[in-house]
Amino acid sequence: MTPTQEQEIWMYQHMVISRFFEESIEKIYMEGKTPAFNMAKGPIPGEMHLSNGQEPCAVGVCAHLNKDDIVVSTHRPHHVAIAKGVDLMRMTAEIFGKKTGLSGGRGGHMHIFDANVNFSCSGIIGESVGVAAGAALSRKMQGKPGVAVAYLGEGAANQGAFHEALNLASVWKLPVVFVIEDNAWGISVSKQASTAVKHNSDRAAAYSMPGIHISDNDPIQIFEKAGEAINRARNGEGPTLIEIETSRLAGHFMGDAEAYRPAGEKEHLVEIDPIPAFKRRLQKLYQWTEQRDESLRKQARETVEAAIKYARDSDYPAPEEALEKVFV
Amino acid sequence: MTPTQEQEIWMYQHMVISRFFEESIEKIYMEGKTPAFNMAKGPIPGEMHLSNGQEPCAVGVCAHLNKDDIVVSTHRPHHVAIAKGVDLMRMTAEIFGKKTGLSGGRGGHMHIFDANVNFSCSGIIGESVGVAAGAALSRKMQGKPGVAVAYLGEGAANQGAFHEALNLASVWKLPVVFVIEDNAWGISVSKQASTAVKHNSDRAAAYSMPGIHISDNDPIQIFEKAGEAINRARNGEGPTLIEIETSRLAGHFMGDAEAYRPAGEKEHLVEIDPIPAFKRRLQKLYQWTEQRDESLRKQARETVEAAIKYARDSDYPAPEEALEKVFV
Amino acid sequence: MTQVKAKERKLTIARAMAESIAMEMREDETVFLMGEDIGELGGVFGNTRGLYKEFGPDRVKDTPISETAFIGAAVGAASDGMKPVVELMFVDFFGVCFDAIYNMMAKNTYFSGGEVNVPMVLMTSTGGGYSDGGQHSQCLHATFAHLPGMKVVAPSNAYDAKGMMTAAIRDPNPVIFMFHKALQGMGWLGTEKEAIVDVPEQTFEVPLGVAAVTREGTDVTIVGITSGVHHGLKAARELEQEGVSAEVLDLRSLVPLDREAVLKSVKKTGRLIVVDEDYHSYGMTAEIIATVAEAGIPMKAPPQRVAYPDIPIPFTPPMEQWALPSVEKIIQAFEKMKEAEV
Amino acid sequence: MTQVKAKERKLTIARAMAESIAMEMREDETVFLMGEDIGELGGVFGNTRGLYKEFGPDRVKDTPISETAFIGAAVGAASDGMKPVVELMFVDFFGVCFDAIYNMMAKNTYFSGGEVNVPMVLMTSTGGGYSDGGQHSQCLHATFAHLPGMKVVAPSNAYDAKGMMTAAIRDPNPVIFMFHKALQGMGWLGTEKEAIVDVPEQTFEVPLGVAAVTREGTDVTIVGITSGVHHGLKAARELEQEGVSAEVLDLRSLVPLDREAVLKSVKKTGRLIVVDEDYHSYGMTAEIIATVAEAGIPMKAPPQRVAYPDIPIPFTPPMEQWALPSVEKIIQAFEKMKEAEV
Ligand SMILES: Cc1ncc(C[n+]2csc(CCOP(=O)(O)OP(=O)(O)O)c2C)c(N)n1
Ligand SMILES: Cc1ncc(C[n+]2csc(CCOP(=O)(O)OP(=O)(O)O)c2C)c(N)n1
Ligand SMILES: [Mg+2]
Ligand SMILES: [Mg+2]
Repeated sequence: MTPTQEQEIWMYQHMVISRFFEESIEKIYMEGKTPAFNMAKGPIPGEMHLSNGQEPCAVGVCAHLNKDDIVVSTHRPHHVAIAKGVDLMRMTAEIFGKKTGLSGGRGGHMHIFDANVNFSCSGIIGESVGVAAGAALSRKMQGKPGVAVAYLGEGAANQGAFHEALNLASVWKLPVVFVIEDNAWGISVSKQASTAVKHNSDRAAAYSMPGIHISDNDPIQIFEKAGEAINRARNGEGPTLIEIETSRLAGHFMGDAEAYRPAGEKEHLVEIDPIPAFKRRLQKLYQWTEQRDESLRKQARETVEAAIKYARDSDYPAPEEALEKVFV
Repeated sequence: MTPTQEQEIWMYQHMVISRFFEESIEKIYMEGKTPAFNMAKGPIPGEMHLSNGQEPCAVGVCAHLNKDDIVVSTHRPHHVAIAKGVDLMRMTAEIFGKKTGLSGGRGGHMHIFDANVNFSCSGIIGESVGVAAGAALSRKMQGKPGVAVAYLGEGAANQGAFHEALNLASVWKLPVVFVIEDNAWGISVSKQASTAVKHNSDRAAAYSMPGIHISDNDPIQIFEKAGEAINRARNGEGPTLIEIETSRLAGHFMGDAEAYRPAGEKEHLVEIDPIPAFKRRLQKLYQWTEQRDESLRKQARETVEAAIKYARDSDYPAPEEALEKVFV
Repeated sequence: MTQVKAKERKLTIARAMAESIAMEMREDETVFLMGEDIGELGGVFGNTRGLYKEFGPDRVKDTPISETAFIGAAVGAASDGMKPVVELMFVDFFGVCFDAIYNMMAKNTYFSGGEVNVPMVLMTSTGGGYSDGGQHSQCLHATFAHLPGMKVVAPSNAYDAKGMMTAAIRDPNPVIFMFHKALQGMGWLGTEKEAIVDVPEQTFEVPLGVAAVTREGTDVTIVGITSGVHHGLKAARELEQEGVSAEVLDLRSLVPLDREAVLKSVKKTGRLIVVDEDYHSYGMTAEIIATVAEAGIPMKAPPQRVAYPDIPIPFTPPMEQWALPSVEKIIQAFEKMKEAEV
Repeated sequence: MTQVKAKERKLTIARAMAESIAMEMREDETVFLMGEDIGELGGVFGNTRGLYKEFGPDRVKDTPISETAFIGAAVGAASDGMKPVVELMFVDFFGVCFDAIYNMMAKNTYFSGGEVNVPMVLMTSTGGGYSDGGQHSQCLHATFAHLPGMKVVAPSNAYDAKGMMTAAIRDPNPVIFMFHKALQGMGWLGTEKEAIVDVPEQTFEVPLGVAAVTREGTDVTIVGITSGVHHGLKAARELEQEGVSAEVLDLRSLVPLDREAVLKSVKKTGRLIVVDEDYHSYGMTAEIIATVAEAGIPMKAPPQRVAYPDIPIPFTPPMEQWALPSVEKIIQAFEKMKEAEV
């Protein structure tokens, strides 16, 4: 299963949008937080987990999904949300805590819900897997089309929820795909120091499901393997576990000094940044000119800037609205 | 690693004691509970999980352990407690809720603690594994001898705690052995209906530890495999997962109508009852005469009866003692 | 009332719950069940009996012993148009799966600004008194009621059980439905006979969040939930012998809490006893007493609580029975109030 | 006091905690640490900084993201002669591992009749105010304090933090040690300056279960814990401007709860405001008010609570700041009481 040129450009485009988005958020996040870094300050307060480097995991999988399919992501959700087609205006407004945000500012960056495209995420490690299994069960029971994809980090694969949900999904043969974004770190703790197995994909055998290991942070490989897994799910052949070795280019969250990184790691990751690499691929295969590239980037920048302008221009909700939407 | 004659007889003896014990408890449990079964009534109120049929799992493992080693068992703990050398008088008194019980009646049958022989158990599925890993860590840190053994049911192997503790034990290379008593049922739900893998021992690969499957409810095989695992732990070579296919001869708990069992299953299990089988082995190998057998059984019966008499004769604690021992 | 004798049909809470679930399942294809031993076995506490036979394994799903997974899955299914009714066999087991309950089930509606609803019911057994030990006998009312985003209800009789279960399934919000084992009508757990009452065959709802005046009175208000209501009613009858008129209020719901009903009764009686089988401190009894104190209602005597002491629940009957709320303790509490007035 | 100026050494709570742990680790080989990112990183909230360097990876153990496993392991190690100090990074994460905490850590002493002790400390961060959203900003005081078998303490300043941590590590019982992020002295979380106080270099204990009168007064008692104490102190200073003398009580410990200290103060003042950043209903504020109501202390006005509303914690600053307890809300509560007296 290889992507068409159109799909490749779609993937590139969404990686670029995502990267622009994160770079913009990164800058705006620091507004008001200098000289003394204080999380509570500025237009984007609170924790901020950027996804720079992990874009291939988002686009390679979501290229196969449509609006009806379900995606449940993590505390590091922006790239996946963008690839899944979440309303970028309302998502940005949510991150800014504005009234026009997806939840009117109640959720924030770790709680992005867009019911229109069946996207959600959550802040506690390992929460995605059970929810995705349940959504897959719902589709199976209702006989409605759609598969579910759960994203999780490699750190989350040591959380009990992972074990329980994968077993359940396999026993009930649910149309769900579990995608581990292995960025080698859970905050400051390395995968090696925390995980008894080299590849979490090997754990799939414990649930009698296929386990796919992707050692390259390469959208094409991800596209191929994820496509097969999603097809299996669509055909009623049950769940798959995929682990992708990806890169966390930023700190765990904004403000992370990253002293725990071995010397040279960061530089190496920048060298193998998947976005320039994918651009080179397009250039090689599809006469991807600098002009086309600039035009795609310009569009991407405009998309992001429009979303940020929307967020900035929107009003804050009234404080008392905090009391609404606890129950419906 | 094969058992000596002495060890074989020790195993047989403790299986017999355990079986007598359960049979006695079974009878006494029903006192006061007829004609209308009411759990609150009689000298032994509350839930009662008997271990008939699972004795080989207890003796085959515990034959390798001494007082210093740690065992953490489950809601179905009697056979293991007996094999580990728990004070039978005080354990029985505990089950009767007497002042002379191990905790003075506070714990009951699912909460047997005997600090003298490092035995404990608990009523929530999957609790044993973390505690055993921690005790193993303690020994490793203190440089004190002793390994830890966690028992759990095959149903518990689908609980998140299992996954987390096995990963932790492997990453930290702890001297601990995880023993799954696979009696094919979690209350009324079969292993097959609940477990994505045929043998839980295959899940050991997910933690890079050896996984041993024992398909016979045979003390000798268990002795051999457990001995190797315990030696590995004693030698600092890390944890092992063992799964034993055993038999639950009784209901899940007393009062279980067992309508969910397929026809003929119970009869088959009685046919392959490990205790008569082991007696035949002794007869074949060690001139085990009816006379020796009768004398061992008599002793066993006396041991159990003495414990029951002790429990019956003991006083109940004063109600207000309920307020003590919350803190020390 | 004097004409044809209305057909009486007494049900246990277990049967009333099962009946309500069955009726909703017949009407609404999106209603389904998950839990441990709820299939062929019909639930350890009988409240799913018959459902497997009628609806089959696709809609009545036995689960692995994986509470985090299947409650998490219920959240996912509920957010996708289904209405799961899930069972946590004993409330005491919440510790292995509370994240799925309190951080997702309860909060996703809010986090999504009301755009994603989580219409599910989590039913779970509570209570002790039959020597099941400290991990199988708790009530944990306040543990659930303290945390925002979930309704928390608990019936004291079969009529309410049916009507509240129906209301819970139809509610677009997540509902914790607690049933007390001793009221369940399962002989082997002992049976509070007064929980077995006449239940209409047709479907009906008892609104969630409305307390019931189970017995009217003027001298003292006894507030309780589940087992506490029955202790209260029995105490009220004893007090009547002594010429004391006790009003008994069945909260039925901890969230939403019907504070008005409490205040109204206490305004009338000027005396308050709160009964709860959950732990004493930081619990329901304190919430009720604080509600009355904040309202500044003039009291004839300081309010009293009869709750479970702050100890793990002991196994042995002498200790456990002594620690439980009881009619005697309620009478004593009343006497203490009278003394305080002297 | 006029002689040589005593050497002042102001510490943050983070540093005071780390110092206490280090001193205990030096004295007692059985003390060790487990948690996420407590090693080289020194803890997300700084309270383990320096320990990895001094004691190395064998005694300062970074764990996988497996709270059930490592807290369960702490129970096993504590029962076997060790004294684990473990960190649950945010108290909000308790839902994935509460069984190990409340059903084993807290109850094993009782279940064993006191023969197996579980001398461990579980330290965990609480509190919001910096827009970390509804799964990273809670206090959950009552969630822990409601359940028997564990001590629950929470300092409001660095002196108490050091002394209480030392007492907690030495305590033969399990202790939950809650530290509020905004008091931690980490600049990036904002910093309550008054939590940074002089702390002796030598080792000392602050006994667990004893409240502190942080400020004496005669007109109203303000009861709080952690952030609530600081709101109370600031409100007291404002009230002083208006000629009102407020007494501020720092509970410091929820279990054991120093009810006597509360009663003593309220007997004197006849007015009570309870401040808590934990949720309003079924919480600490109700427990304190009920304690006073039960005691029948004559009050000049109904007691008031200033607590977090019963809503998931919203992310956006306008909503979150509005929902938090504050000096203004305390002043308003006082004014409401004065009106009620008129
Ligand atoms: C149950 C739980 N434990 C701990 C945390 C704190 N935490 C947030 S992100 C994180 C690291 C997660 O690592 P991983 O799953 O690899 O995802 P990544 O951050 O690398 O994307 C941790 C420990 C949490 N949110 N939930
Ligand atoms: C977390 C949890 N969930 C459910 C239960 C109820 N329960 C008690 S025993 C049991 C079955 C356990 O099966 P298994 O682990 O195979 O042990 P067995 O009873 O067969 O010895 C269940 C579901 C429990 N005690 N704890
Ligand atoms: Mg990671
Ligand atoms: Mg079993």
